[in-house]
Amino acid sequence: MSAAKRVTDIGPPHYEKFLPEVIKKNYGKWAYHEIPRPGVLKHVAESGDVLYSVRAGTPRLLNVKSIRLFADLADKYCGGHLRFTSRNNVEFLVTDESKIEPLIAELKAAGYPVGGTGNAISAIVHTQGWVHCHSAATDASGVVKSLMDELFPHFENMDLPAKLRIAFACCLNMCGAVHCSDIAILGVHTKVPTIDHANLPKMCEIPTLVASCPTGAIRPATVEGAQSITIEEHLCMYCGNCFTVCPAVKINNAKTDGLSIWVGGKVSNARTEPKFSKLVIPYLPNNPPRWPETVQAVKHLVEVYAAHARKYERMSEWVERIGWPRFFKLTGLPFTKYHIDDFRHAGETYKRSAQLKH
Amino acid sequence: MSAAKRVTDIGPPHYEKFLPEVIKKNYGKWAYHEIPRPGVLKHVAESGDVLYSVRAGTPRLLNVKSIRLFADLADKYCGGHLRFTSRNNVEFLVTDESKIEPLIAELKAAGYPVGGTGNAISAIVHTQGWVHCHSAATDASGVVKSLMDELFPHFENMDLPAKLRIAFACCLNMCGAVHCSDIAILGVHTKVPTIDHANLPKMCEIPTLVASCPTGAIRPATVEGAQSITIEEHLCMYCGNCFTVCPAVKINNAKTDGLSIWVGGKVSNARTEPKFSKLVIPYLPNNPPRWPETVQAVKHLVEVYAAHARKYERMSEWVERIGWPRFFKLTGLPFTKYHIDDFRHAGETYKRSAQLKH
Amino acid sequence: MSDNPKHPTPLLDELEKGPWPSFVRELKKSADKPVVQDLLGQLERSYNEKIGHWKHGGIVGVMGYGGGVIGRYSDLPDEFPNIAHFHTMRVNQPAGWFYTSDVLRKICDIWEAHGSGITNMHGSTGDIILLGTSTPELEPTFAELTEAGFDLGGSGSDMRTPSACCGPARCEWACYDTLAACYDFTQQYQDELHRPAFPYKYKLKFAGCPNDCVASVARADMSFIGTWKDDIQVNQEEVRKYAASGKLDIQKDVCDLCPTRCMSWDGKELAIDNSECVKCMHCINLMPKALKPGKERGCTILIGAKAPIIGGALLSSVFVPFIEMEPPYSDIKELLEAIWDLWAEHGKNRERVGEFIQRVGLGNFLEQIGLEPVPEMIAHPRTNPYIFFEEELHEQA
Amino acid sequence: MSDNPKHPTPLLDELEKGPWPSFVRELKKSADKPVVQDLLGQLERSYNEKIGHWKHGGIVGVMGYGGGVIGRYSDLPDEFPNIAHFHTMRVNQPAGWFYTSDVLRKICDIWEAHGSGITNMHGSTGDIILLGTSTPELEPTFAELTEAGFDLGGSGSDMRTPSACCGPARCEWACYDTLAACYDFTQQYQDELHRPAFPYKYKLKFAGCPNDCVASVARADMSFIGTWKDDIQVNQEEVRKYAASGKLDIQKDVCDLCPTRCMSWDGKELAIDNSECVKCMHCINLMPKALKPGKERGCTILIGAKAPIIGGALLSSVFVPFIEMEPPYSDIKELLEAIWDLWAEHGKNRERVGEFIQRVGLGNFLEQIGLEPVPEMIAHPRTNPYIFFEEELHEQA
Ligand code: SRM
Ligand code: SRM
Ligand code: SRM
Ligand code: SRM
Ligand code: SF4
Ligand code: SF4
Ligand code: SF4
Ligand code: SF4
Ligand code: SF4
Ligand code: SF4
Ligand code: SF4
Ligand code: SF4
Repeated sequence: MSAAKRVTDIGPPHYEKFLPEVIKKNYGKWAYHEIPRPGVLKHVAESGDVLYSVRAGTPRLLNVKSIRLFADLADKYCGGHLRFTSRNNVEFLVTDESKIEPLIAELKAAGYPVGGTGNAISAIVHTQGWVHCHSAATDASGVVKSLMDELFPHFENMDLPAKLRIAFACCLNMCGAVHCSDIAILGVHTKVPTIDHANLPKMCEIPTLVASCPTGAIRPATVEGAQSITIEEHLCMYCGNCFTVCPAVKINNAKTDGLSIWVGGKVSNARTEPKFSKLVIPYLPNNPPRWPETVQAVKHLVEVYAAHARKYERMSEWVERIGWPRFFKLTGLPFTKYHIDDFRHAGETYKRSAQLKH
Repeated sequence: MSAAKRVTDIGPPHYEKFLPEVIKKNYGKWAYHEIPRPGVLKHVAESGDVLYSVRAGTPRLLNVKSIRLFADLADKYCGGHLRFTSRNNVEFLVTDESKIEPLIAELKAAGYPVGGTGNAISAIVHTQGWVHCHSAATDASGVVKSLMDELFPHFENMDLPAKLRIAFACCLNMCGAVHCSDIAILGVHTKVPTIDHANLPKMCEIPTLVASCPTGAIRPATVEGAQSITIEEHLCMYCGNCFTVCPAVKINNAKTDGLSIWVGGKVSNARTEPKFSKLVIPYLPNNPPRWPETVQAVKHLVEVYAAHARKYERMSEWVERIGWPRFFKLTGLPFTKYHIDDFRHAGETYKRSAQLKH
Repeated sequence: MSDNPKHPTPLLDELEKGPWPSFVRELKKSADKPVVQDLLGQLERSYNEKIGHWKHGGIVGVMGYGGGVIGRYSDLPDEFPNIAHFHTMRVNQPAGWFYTSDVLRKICDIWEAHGSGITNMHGSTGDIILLGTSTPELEPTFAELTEAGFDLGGSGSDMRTPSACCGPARCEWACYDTLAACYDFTQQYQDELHRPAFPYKYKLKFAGCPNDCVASVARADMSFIGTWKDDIQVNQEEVRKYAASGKLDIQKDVCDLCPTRCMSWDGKELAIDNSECVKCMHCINLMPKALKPGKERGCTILIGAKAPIIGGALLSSVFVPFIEMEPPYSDIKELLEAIWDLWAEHGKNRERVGEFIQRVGLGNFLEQIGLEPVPEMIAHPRTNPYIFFEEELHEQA
Repeated sequence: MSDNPKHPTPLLDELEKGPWPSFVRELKKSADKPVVQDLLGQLERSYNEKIGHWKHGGIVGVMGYGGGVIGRYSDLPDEFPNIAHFHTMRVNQPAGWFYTSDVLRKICDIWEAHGSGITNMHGSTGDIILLGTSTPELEPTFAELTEAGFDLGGSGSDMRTPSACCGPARCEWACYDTLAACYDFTQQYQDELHRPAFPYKYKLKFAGCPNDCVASVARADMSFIGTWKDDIQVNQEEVRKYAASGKLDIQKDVCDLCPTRCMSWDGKELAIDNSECVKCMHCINLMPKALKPGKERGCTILIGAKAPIIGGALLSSVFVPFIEMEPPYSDIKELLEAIWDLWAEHGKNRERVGEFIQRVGLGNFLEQIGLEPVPEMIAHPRTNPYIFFEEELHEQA
């Protein structure tokens, strides 16, 4: 077909097409909500109308066959109306209360559990991993599946002091809110990249490559007569940004790639301001298919938090109340030089007062 | 005399020589203190012994004749025992309560008022200014004298919500705790320094000079054949550090040197952690002998603080409670781009949340 | 293993066990498809070797678009020929991720016909992710998608697919219409979305209130966070009911956790000093039946969030403290375009707007786009004395 | 003006008025002295012209010392010959600034004979400042000072004159003997004090408790701040008296202002959860008769405070969370010397230790001087993922 006839730039369909009657009617006129049971939100409109949202967990990676299954369930129980959430759960928009039970039953039977509402652990926001990305230090879907299997009771029950948001990213690009999560799992490269000098000049722009390094570790150099680069090993902290801009620099390493754990990030403005996650475990081995070290570490963090935090206290709020020294004591995690910031604003993270608990 | 016979490295005399009996006896065994009246501290020992410290203000710049006067008063009223404070007040160490009244009377008569204790304004920590330093953007003693004349009631009466610490420095070297004071007055240069190319090579080390610039504004250059430097005007923020290391670079400027006002610094760990002072007035003219603009600005800040702060709230604690937007509203001070940090860690000072008062 | 004759997957099979839905099971639902068989095979290989097997993505896409497709190639094309190409198509989701069964089936049919039949619902930015197809299939897929009323999302140095929380459609706290705004900005800037012309990516996210359910403050170059100006609406009767219910200790759970402690509770009445309220939502979150945001609603616009590469992660910072969100959002679009112009001209390659602002200085940035500095934009004024004074200062004084 | 025949001082005369003691009057007390007449004259000139008239100080000093004297020269030596030289001598004060009348008179006599008779009591670092003499007078003045038992303080790139709060001599809250420590360190490091051999200045300040009455956290490369480990000593009877006195609202003024809110007051007993107490002193400050620091006392050592030049001002940061302060302070001196060695070897010219630590990284710094990192040293762990992993990490895991 000729470019002229091609339809382009139409943008997404208008959302209104997909809204159920009850929403169109009560749009912007919702009065309040309740959570009658885990995974079910009850929104009541000023008009008195009621909307039940039944939230089910998914692996995010979905086969079209499963999406068709969701479509069929939506037809059967809620006039074909459903949505997905910002954390990749699916929500069925039900008006007839009596349909909730059977819907939940069918979802469970099909392997899609209902939950994730209120003070629970919802789905883990994650990324591509070995399923689709070239930068991945580890797999995403596999780590997330292993974690959620272990944390599952907290998805089905609202038994935590507050929401506990967990996120995963497979490399420092951090596709997702890893840098601001209650608990974050981050894939890390831990070795200086290798350079394919033969192909580098063909494949990459050397100035861009040099500029890509946060620590200025990359220097232009002539290697065996050809234009290429060298990496000052002592300046490299393995961020992989050079690899992102130049395929001839290889960052992936089967032996030394691994995972790190971060806690105390937050996005909402509720009570306390949004915050970044902080490093608590610098390195855990990359151990498929179930990553037991990572799963146990995260589970332990959730348990210590659940046992000590006050009601309504997010992970970050709990840690700030008790202080980092006590956090490391309670969790039994070793504190090392890796935990001490040494990047651009490092000095801002030093403790600059005598206010200490002894 | 020959170097051999010279006495050196004896260090300061041992403090014990100068302690009154009551202190030697109760050293480390003080039970509590009271402030019976402004300028008088009453320390009671576990033994029941009592020590009264009568605190008088001084200009810090003292003629030996005045020091002799203090010595005579000490002999007359407290066995010759006196000390100076970390804010340059003089304290007479009295054991006989009946001596307090007459001592205070004689001090006042001699022009040395008693006060500065408790929730008051004590002496202004300050620096050399035109009396002795080469870097001074303004005079120190004159500004301080003008300020204290105006703030005087707050020295003699403990009528403020908390201690109010004021400091002055005559240039960005900040000799004193200007960077951590409730209110700080800082002399500022505001024009790019001029260069004496003729003498520069003789007088200064060019590498040291280049390295001295925080913003890298200084470049080595050959001027009229001779080795010298140039200053990238747009990179210069007039800190004067180049002048400190090289006399051939002139920073003082009669027309454009001036004063800036800072608030919300703090040193103690009481309640809140120590903090830096923040810029509130970027520039006021250098107006001897009484600097009326500066005096009025500081007086206004003290009054707004005194009127709005809660009991025991230091300036910084008050501002943090109400927030900077309201501070600028209440004081009526204009907020400009000069107030927004643009140095190394500027981004850390941006407001990174939606928690706002509207 | 029998269910994937071509490549045994003993390690992946482990991940079919356990209560959480299994992505392996999702893949195996198409174990009959050669492309999925090879995907499973290569993935098992990665699990064995602890390393990925994807090559750097080349530039592929649909005619006239610079974004929307992520090129991906296997580095083991001989062993896994069916995923030699395995490109992702990013399809712009409907605002708020609302669907009907019919429209979902349409997308499924298209993707089963032209691609792997594997998706992500959704990608972190918000798109529908169609995972894995070959270069020749891109155009036909695109044609059928547009016919079905869908279009591609962003990738590369363009405006990325905006996203929004469900907002007024399904939430009582929405302070503006997040869906309307998200749709309007997406439509208005189709060219910026499809044809990368910026120094780097630019993301917009719309959250209806300070709970920020789309994590906009962490992930958007421009975050639109709903808020209000006037007093929180209080239904004292309902407050008393919460107190009576015993589920809530109004003093401890509500008042004492208020960041500004601007509430007091005498057992009968909840008093709020709204002048001190920072609109954090906590009290409202705890008592949805009793409290509501005020009536003068709008949003706070924040700017510059991003992930760590390269200067370290940033949260968005306040740009416009309060503005009403009324279509056609002309003032906001003017600002947005002023920012894009300035950034496009002076931004470095791969420099996000948040990094750009820090490099040139927020004060200069505001001056350039013609916005007055206000103290709401900062946590506190500068503490260092390194001030770039300008001439006019001496005149003023 | 008649009182200063040589140079009329109409502007300075203005500063003789007003209730606060006048430095001009101090100067005029020696209006008969030519040196002071010229000082007044040049100062009046500065007030007129709004600019200083001192030249850059050259290197002057006493034999064998590299510090203690600040050379100063007038740039108008012809008009003001008596201040052509106008050097400052920094004389090391007795710890805590305690004096007797006799010793003060001795200093006055020496300075009247050999210098301007003008002083600062004291300089910001703590020294007795003898303001203004000529090069030939330096040695004789020094000889008489040492005979009187005094010595010079620091200047230049040396250990600067340490200072201390009055501590146990006159304060019930001193958690260690600030005067003893200040004296001991000063004596031990006379060579470092008098012979500059560091990259830049190094300051020590001793404060007996977290009130930090010598502003050590803001102004000392090494701050010794007294603190305690065990429980605050409470006299409940006295607490009740404070409550009864009506001067204090225990709940509002004391409990509610505690940073960790670890106190509760039921009208009879003040309960403190000491495990949460951060030793801020607030409650003790408000009720000196009722509360006292605990009995297990020592200090927190912080490191690296400085003024802005050149990387921006720094507050000290925690270096040793808690240590007992017992003579001869061997552990601390070992640490101090390890720091000096490392900094002397690797520090850049004019790089304060606080800047040095930030440049090399606190973690590496600790490793070099052989101190274990502990979480008390930081406000929070790193938020950026730019970690320099070392080999041993992979083995451990
Ligand atoms: C459906 C969803 C928005 C959407 O358009 O998709 C949503 C919906 C609601 N959020 Fe949210 N939030 C959603 C993602 C978020 C996020 C973003 C994220 O997790 O990445 C946040 C920020 C999290 C953070 O701070 O790290 C978020 C922070 C909140 C908060 C603040 C919680 C806190 O105390 O910090 C509330 C208030 C509350 O729950 O009391 C809230 C409250 C709500 C309410 C109760 C709003 C309402 O009245 O309807 C909704 C049900 C919450 C629940 O699940 O219990 N929502 N909410 C998202 C569901 C994600 C999921 O599937 O689990
Ligand atoms: C004499 C002196 C120490 C010395 O060895 O010279 C001293 C002595 C006392 N200080 Fe101090 N402080 C002295 C400088 C300081 C400084 C340093 C400074 O100002 O540069 C500070 C830190 C100020 C800051 O944070 O910016 C300081 C912060 C305090 C505090 C904490 C106040 C607060 O709430 O932040 C207290 C507690 C109080 O006053 O309740 C305190 C309390 C005291 C007590 C009550 C201690 C005691 O029990 O004896 C003494 C009388 C205070 C008074 O004047 O009311 N002292 N005090 C200093 C007198 C300076 C002067 O002449 O005014
Ligand atoms: C698909 C997705 C992850 C996912 O599984 O959901 C993704 C995948 C990639 N991201 Fe991302 N990013 C995705 C959301 C994000 C987010 C989250 C968001 O948008 O809310 C972030 C953090 C927020 C931000 O923008 O800073 C994010 C920060 C990055 C970065 C770092 C950007 C930075 O300024 O720090 C890169 C590196 C780059 O751009 O070269 C990156 C680059 C990439 C690339 C293109 C890899 C590369 O080196 O070029 C990945 C392609 C993977 C693949 O083969 O499909 N991705 N990326 C998300 C997009 C799906 C969608 O359109 O809905
Ligand atoms: C005399 C005194 C001010 C006063 O009037 O009290 C003083 C005077 C000078 N200081 Fe200072 N500083 C004095 C205490 C301080 C303090 C406060 C303190 O020590 O507690 C500071 C801030 C704390 C700190 O050390 O950072 C201070 C920070 C500086 C700096 C900036 C150092 C930095 O790292 O940022 C300089 C610049 C330099 O060293 O070249 C400096 C340089 C100077 C010079 C030597 C000027 C110069 O460029 O070389 C001044 C000589 C003036 C003169 O002609 O007498 N002075 N200087 C103080 C010393 C008296 C004493 O020994 O007791
Ligand atoms: S986080 Fe890294 S590896 Fe994972 S999808 Fe994003 S860019 Fe790829
Ligand atoms: S991995 Fe990162 S730090 Fe290392 S060379 Fe590449 S860009 Fe630089
Ligand atoms: S602040 Fe500056 S001008 Fe004042 S004494 Fe110190 S160095 Fe000299
Ligand atoms: S004044 Fe400061 S900023 Fe300007 S050139 Fe000199 S050192 Fe650099
Ligand atoms: S951000 Fe606010 S308005 Fe939007 S869904 Fe969350 S709570 Fe509701
Ligand atoms: S919204 Fe937040 S700040 Fe405002 S009253 Fe409620 S809890 Fe307090
Ligand atoms: S610092 Fe503490 S011990 Fe020293 S004088 Fe001040 S209050 Fe007393
Ligand atoms: S010292 Fe400070 S932290 Fe400790 S109990 Fe008293 S007020 Fe609270």
